[in-house]
Order: sequence, then C-alpha cells, then structure tokens
Amino acid sequence: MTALIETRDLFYRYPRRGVVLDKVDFSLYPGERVALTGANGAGKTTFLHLLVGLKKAKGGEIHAFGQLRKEEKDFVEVRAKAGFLFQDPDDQLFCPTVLEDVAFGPLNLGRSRTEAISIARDTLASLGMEGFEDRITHQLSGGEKRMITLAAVLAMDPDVLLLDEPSNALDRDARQRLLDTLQALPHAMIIISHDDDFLAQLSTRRVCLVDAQLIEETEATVAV
Amino acid sequence: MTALIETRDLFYRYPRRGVVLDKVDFSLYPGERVALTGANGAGKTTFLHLLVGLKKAKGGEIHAFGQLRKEEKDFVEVRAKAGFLFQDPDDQLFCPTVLEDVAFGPLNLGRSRTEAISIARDTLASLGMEGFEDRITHQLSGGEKRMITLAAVLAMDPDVLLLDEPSNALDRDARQRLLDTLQALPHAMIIISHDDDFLAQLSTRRVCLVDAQLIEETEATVAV
Amino acid sequence: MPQFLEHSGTSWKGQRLKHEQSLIDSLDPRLRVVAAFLFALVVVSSEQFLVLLIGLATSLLLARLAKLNFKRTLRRVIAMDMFMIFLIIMLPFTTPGEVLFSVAGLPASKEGLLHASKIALKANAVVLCLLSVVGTMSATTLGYSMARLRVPDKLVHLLLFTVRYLDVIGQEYKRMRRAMQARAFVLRTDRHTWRSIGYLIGMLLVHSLERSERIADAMKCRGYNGRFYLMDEMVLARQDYTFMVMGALFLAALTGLNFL
Amino acid sequence: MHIVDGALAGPVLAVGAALAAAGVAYGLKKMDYDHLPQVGVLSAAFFVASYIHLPIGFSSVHLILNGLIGLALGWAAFPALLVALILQAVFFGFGGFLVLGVNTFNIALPAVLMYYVCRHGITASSPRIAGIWGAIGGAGAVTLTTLMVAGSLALSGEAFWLAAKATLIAHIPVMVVEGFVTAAAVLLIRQVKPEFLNIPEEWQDA
Ligand SMILES: Nc1ncnc2c1ncn2[C@@H]1O[C@H](COP(=O)(O)OP(=O)(O)OP(=O)(O)O)[C@@H](O)[C@H]1O
Ligand SMILES: Nc1ncnc2c1ncn2[C@@H]1O[C@H](COP(=O)(O)OP(=O)(O)OP(=O)(O)O)[C@@H](O)[C@H]1O
Ligand SMILES: [Mg+2]
Ligand SMILES: [Mg+2]
Repeated sequence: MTALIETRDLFYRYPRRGVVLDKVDFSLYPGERVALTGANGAGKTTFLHLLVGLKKAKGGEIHAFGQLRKEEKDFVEVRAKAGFLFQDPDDQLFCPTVLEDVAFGPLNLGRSRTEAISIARDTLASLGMEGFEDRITHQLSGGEKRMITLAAVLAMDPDVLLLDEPSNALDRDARQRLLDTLQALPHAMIIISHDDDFLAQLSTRRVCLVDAQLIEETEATVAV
Repeated sequence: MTALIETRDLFYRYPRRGVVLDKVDFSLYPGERVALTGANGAGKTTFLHLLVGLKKAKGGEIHAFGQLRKEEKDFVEVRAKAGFLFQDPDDQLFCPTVLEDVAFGPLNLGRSRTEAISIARDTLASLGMEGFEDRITHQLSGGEKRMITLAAVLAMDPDVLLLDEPSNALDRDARQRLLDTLQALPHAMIIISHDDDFLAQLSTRRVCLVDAQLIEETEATVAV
Repeated sequence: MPQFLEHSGTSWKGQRLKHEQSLIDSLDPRLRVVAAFLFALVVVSSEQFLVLLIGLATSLLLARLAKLNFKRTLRRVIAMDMFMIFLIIMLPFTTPGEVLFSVAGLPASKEGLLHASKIALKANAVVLCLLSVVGTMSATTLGYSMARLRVPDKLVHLLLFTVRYLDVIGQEYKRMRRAMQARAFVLRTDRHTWRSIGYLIGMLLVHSLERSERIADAMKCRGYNGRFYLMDEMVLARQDYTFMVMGALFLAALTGLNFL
Repeated sequence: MHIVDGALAGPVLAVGAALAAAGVAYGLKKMDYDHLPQVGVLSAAFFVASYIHLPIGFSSVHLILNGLIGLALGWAAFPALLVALILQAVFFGFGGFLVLGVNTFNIALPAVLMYYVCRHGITASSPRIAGIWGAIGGAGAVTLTTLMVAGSLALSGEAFWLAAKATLIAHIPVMVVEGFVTAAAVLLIRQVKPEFLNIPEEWQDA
C-alpha cells in the first residue's frame, strides 16, 4: 500500500525562532488516524501547513497523492485532496451565509452553481446540519461553527483530513458530537490535539513532536 | 476573620441566554484557594467579572475588602486589590514590550514612571522571568505569556487573585512551572479550571456552578 | 460615533435578531435601497415647507410600518440631531434678513431660522427613512442588493468581509478593554491614557492583520482562485411592483408640490 | 465629522460624490482580490476602534483614526472608509445618504495624503522620529478632514462660515489626542509587527 502523504527529511525554521522541524520523516496511509501531539510551539501547526504548501519547506521532500510536490501549483491539487480544518473556525468561515461557505470549495473546484449548491446541501445533511443553509455565519455558536467548517472541508470530497485542534473551546456536547462524526468518517486523518481523551477515542497511531523531531509513540510510551 | 470578598443573593442574566447566576452566596477568606468548576457556559467567567464590576450585577450585593460595592467608582478600588488573570493571555497583553506591560498596572495606581519600572523589574525577577524585560510580548510562547500576565497582575500588589483557566493551552512544563509559582504565593485565590489535577494540587476548597447555583463540594463529592 | 452607540456597536449582530418581520421586509431589498435613495434625493432637493413636512411624516409612517424599536431609533435620531444642533443654532445669527429676536445683542433672522428648520426636517426625514427601509435588512442582504445594483464586486465583498469580522473583532476589543479595566485603568485626560489606548488600537490591528493572514490561508486551502460567489435569490414579486408604482407616483407628487 | 443630509448645496454634494467615486475606484483598482480579507478585516478593526471615546476635560471625543487608516491601507482607505460610512449611516443613522460621497472624500483623502507624507518617516530607525511622524500623520489627517468639512460647509453658503470656523476650533483637542494615539499605535506596530507598516503601494507581501 502506498502512502497518501509522505515526507522525507522535512526541514523548517523560522527567522527568529530557529529550527522547528529537523529532518522529519512521516507517512500517512489510507485508513489511518494519526494523532500529532507535542508541547505548545513545538511546530505541529507548522508541520500541517508545510504538508499543504501554505509554508514552503526549507529542505526535504513532500510526496502527496503519488507525486512529488514542490511548487505552489503542485500544492493546489494537494489542497483540494487534503481538507484542512483550522484551529479557529472564525478564520475559516469567511462567507456571509452557511450555504455559500460550504459551496465555496466545490465552486473553486470547477463545479457549476447548481452542482455546488446540491453538494453543499447534501454535505450539511450528512452531518445533521440541515436547516442551517441560510444562517449567517457570524451568528453561529462555537460548536455549530466547528461543524460547518467540517462540512465546508468535506464538501470538497477530500481523501485526507488535517485537523488542527478540532475540539478546542467546544463544550462537552459539541465535542461528543464532533467525535461521533469523525469516528464515522472513512478518511485518513492527522489530528493535532492536547485533549488526550479525544485522541484516545479517535486515533489509531500517535506521533509526538519533540525538539523538532517526530517520535513514534508506542502503546508503552503512551501509557507512561 | 472577615471575608475578603463576599456576595449575597448575587443575580445575573444575559438578554438571550437567561439566568446564569441565581441568588449566589459566596465568601472568600484570607489564605483560601477556592476552585471554581462547572460546565462550559455555566457562568464561571461571568461570576468573576461581576466580582470586580466588569459586568453589573442585576441583583444582590457584593462586599469586597470591607465595603459594599455598587458603583463603577467603588469597583476601581476593588480592581486594584483583586488581580484578574484572563482566560486568554493575548487579551491581556497589549503593550509592545514586557516591561511596559508589567508597569501598566502600577502606573494606573498612580506610581511614577521610575517607580513603576522598578516594581515591574522586581516582580519579573521574583517569578524568575528576569531577562524578559525587553522582549516583545506578542512573540512570546504561550507559557511565557501566561507568566508575564501573572507578573503584570502581581505588580499591582493585590490581596486576592482571580484566575480564569490559568493552565489553559499550556504544555506540561509550563503548567508545572505555573503550578509551582502559584503554590508559593500567599494570596487568597479563586481559580477557574477544567483541569482536575491542577486544582487538586492547588485548591483548599472547591465550589461548583451548576444550574446557576454555587454548590460547595465536600471531599466526598469530589472523590466521585 | 456617539458614545452610547458603543454597546450596540460592539455586540453588533446585524439588525435582524431582535427585529420583527414587517410589511417592509416583504419588499425586494434592491427596491428598498433604490427607494430610499430617490426619497432622499427628492427631500433634499425640495425647498417647500409643506413638502418637507410630508416627507418627515412619510418617514415616521415608514418607521411605524417597519416596526422599528422606538427607543433605539429615538436615541439614534437624537444623536444625529445633537450633532447638527450647533450648526442650526448658529444659522439664524449668521444669515442676514428680517430680525425676529435677538440674544445678547445678536440679531436672529427669520431667513436663518427657516433655513435651519429646513435642514433639520430634511436630515431627520432622510435618516428615519434610511433606518426603516434599509437599516432593517441584515447587512449581508444589503451587500447582496448592492451587488445586484451593479456596485463593483470588490466593494461588495469588502463590505461583506467587514460585516463578517466586525463581531469577531468587536469581541476581541471588548476583552482587551476589560482586561485593561481589570488592571485599574481609568480613562483620563493624560498621556498615559492616550499611549495606552494607542497601544490597544495598535495591538488590535496586529491581531486583525494576523487573522487576515490566517483567513487568506484558509481560502487557499479551499481552492480559492480569485473569485467570490454570491448565492441569493432576488426576484421581484407582485407587491414589489405595487410598491414601485405607488412609490413613483408619490415621489412625483412630492416633486410636483415644489412647483405649486 | 459626518455631515448630515440637507445641509450642503447640490453642487457640493455632486462634486463630493464624483471625487469620492474616483478615489474609491482607484483604491479598488490598487487592491487585488488576494488582499480583500486583509482590507476587510482591518476595516472592521477600524470600525470597532472608532467607538472609543476619550475624555477631554468635561467633554469627550471619539477617535477618527483616519491617519492610521491611511498609513495601514494606503489608497484602499477609500473603499474601506466608504464601507464603514455606509454601515454607520444605514444601521446607526449616523450621517446621511446623499452626503456619503462628501463624507467619504473628506475623511479618506487626508488618510491617503498622510500615507504619502508619513510612510517613510514612520519607518525611521529612531523610534522618537518615527513617533513624531506618526503623530503628524494622526493629527494631520484630522486637521485636513476638519478643514475639508469646514470647506464643504463654507462652499454651501456664506451663512455657514461661522459654523465652519467653529468646527475648526472645536476640533483642536481632537487633533492633539489623535496625534498622541496614532504615534503610540505606530510605535507599537513597528516593534511588534514591523512588516505591517512597510506595506508598499503595490501590496507586495512582506
Ligand atoms: N511567523 C512566525 N515567525 C516566527 N516564529 C513563528 C512564526 N509562526 C510561528 N512561529 C513559532 O514557531 C513555533 C512553532 O509554531 P506552531 O504554531 O507550529 O506550534 P504548535 O505546535 O502548533 O503550537 P500550539 O500547540 O500552541 O498550537 C512556535 O515557537 C512559534 O512561536
Ligand atoms: N454577552 C453575552 N450575551 C449573551 N450571552 C452571553 C454573553 N456572554 C456570555 N454569555 C453566555 O453566558 C453563559 C455563561 O458564560 P461564561 O463565559 O460565564 O461561562 P463559563 O462558565 O466561563 O464557560 P467556559 O468554561 O466556557 O469559560 C454562556 O452560556 C454564554 O454563552
Ligand atoms: Mg498550533
Ligand atoms: Mg470562562
């Protein structure tokens, strides 16, 4: 089986901060749900940004969906296939209404207006969010915003989901709802979170970012 | 011994949300460290805001530092004596450099510039943060920001500390550092947190906000 | 803006939330914008007292029809009047003409007084009409109708972006402002206050800029390629045509009255 | 600073609208689609900041901040301010409909002028000098706006001349406050996010 996303010797540093990723090797296979943990500022978000080309790696290679990705234009396709859920839902819901927001991705992928609308409606329905189509995005609650961003990402029919602290600032019910939804999805995922219980229920494998290195956590290390 | 802060029949409701605090009686005595828990949206933050007059109670009385507090101008003095640590350090740090931010409180209390700066330096040193004076607040890590906001609050020489989820989004080391620092402080505190382990190591008493009521938790209930 | 609007401003969620549906809401939004514009045009260019009085009466009627919140509207209108009042008070004394009365030796002229009352009538009529006809739609709808009225695309999307993030940034501002207050900060007339407020604004801008960078990233991740899309349906219905005809006749009549 | 409907003469309204339209069109041309979020979010931030009232003696003033808007946005200040004024007029009843053009022009032109006058000064290596240029930008923009408001009134009839002069005098404290506040904001941004103020005209990414 080939990896969906694979990095070799991935290297990144920030001007003032120094090296955050030092020769990182990582692979994501179909069906896997990888938990990515690490201290604040370890570079987890940076790592996901590199995978979809929002930041340019300073060294190493990124293979995604069967091809080596180097240039901005290589990554356009990666972004269509890897749905990225941002840490703050407010950053991701930029359209005035829910329907427009969810249809934004499909429209950019070249779907016609009617197609995009019907995809958006279906996706919302599949997440149990029907009836939200005409709601104004900035009037939603935190949990609702999170579900809508998930719908917006799923509407692009990605192969992989990259989730940056998805359960952040959600209350118990909203968190449970998100957990149930994610468990039911067949996608390969990388999940950043500080919420151990959430990760325990969701992930199939854990890696931890320490001192710019990705360390595979085995059952034994997790238990400690 | 008289209470530092005491509420009687405290009542608050939000226009759309309904009642969040219904006739709440509460006292904080010198030397106590009270843990305040409760579900998301229970009204914990609102309660602390009421204590220092950032929101106006819709009913009931607040006695603080020996006086009944009603008007905005009564609360100005309360705010000088009750140091409030906000949930998100980013909301609290607004000056360009650490030194200016820590000196902001003393300046508001009428200290001269040189006095304020020397207080700020001393406070930073007492928290083991010397050398941070000229750092840019915005570029600090989460844990560092938290310590600086604590310094900023302590620089006002408060009698009471009100901490709103101080260990939020901190990694293990930063959290331990904060815990050690808080344990060493002699101040009476109210600590909001969802982190049971953190509270267990810090608090001397626990109250829980459920259905707009403050419930005293005994050892027995905590154990459950 | 006047101070007491601050609250309604920062917790701004568009006008829709507390607003009851009314007759005016059943009209096409484009029509409402155009109607308000034409009304303003007719009223502002009229010089007859009768016309202006009818105009103000119409605005009051519209405010009733739109079920405007009485107290809130009154506060806003008074805020505007306070702003003009100084202009209006001065006019009678600076316009030459027939002396009506005098204050402290300064003669007030009839012409000046008339001029001043005309300005007051016009300004109030226009603002009331604007609040009831356009101000009762959600800001998003306003954006859509501007797009349909061929306002440049970029301007419309700029408006929609601004509206989208007003609340987010308003909350951020409020939290920072509260945190300052909690550190015993009191607004005074001194340099410490001004420096602190300058820092607050600067920090708010830095946060906003960084947020906009994250939004731009999020847009890229969703395949953004330089186009935005609007999805709204605006179709003129029967009541719109009725309103159009009646409105046109009414405005024509108002204009005509000027020449009587 | 918002003139209401009914006060100005027809020709003043028309010329104001035409000039504002030209400024907005040029601003929109300079701002490409990739910078929409940036201008939109900053415009929201300025809208929020304009609620801030500062006491002056027994009275209080609210900030206009058009100097800072100009320094941050350049020509995009025109569309950003038009949007803010539309929202204020429509939802808060502040200002008017037909005067939108005049009001936009009066507030946005000084913003853009200050952008050209001060953009080099605020990047000076000495914070003191940068602060002074920031203060010039803040106070200068408000001063120009006040002059233009007074001018719009004066052009609409001799009877307004006194009102125009009074407007000028009444705004002197506002100029002082805006100068201080803008200087502080500029100093903060220089330290915290220096790339912000170096935004060149063409909106190249820093
Ligand atoms: N634009 C930047 N310039 C310089 N340093 C940066 C920049 N962005 C991030 N950093 C630094 O790089 C490090 C990694 O940041 P990153 O956001 O990837 O961490 P993270 O693991 O996601 O942390 P968190 O758990 O807090 O989200 C941090 O120390 C951060 O301060
Ligand atoms: N300005 C407001 N208007 C209306 N409702 C509000 C407002 N601010 C807060 N609320 C609501 O009041 C309730 C209490 O909020 P509060 O922030 O005090 O909760 P909390 O206990 O601190 O929660 P958390 O653990 O999430 O911080 C929540 O349901 C919240 O949605
Ligand atoms: Mg992160
Ligand atoms: Mg809270």
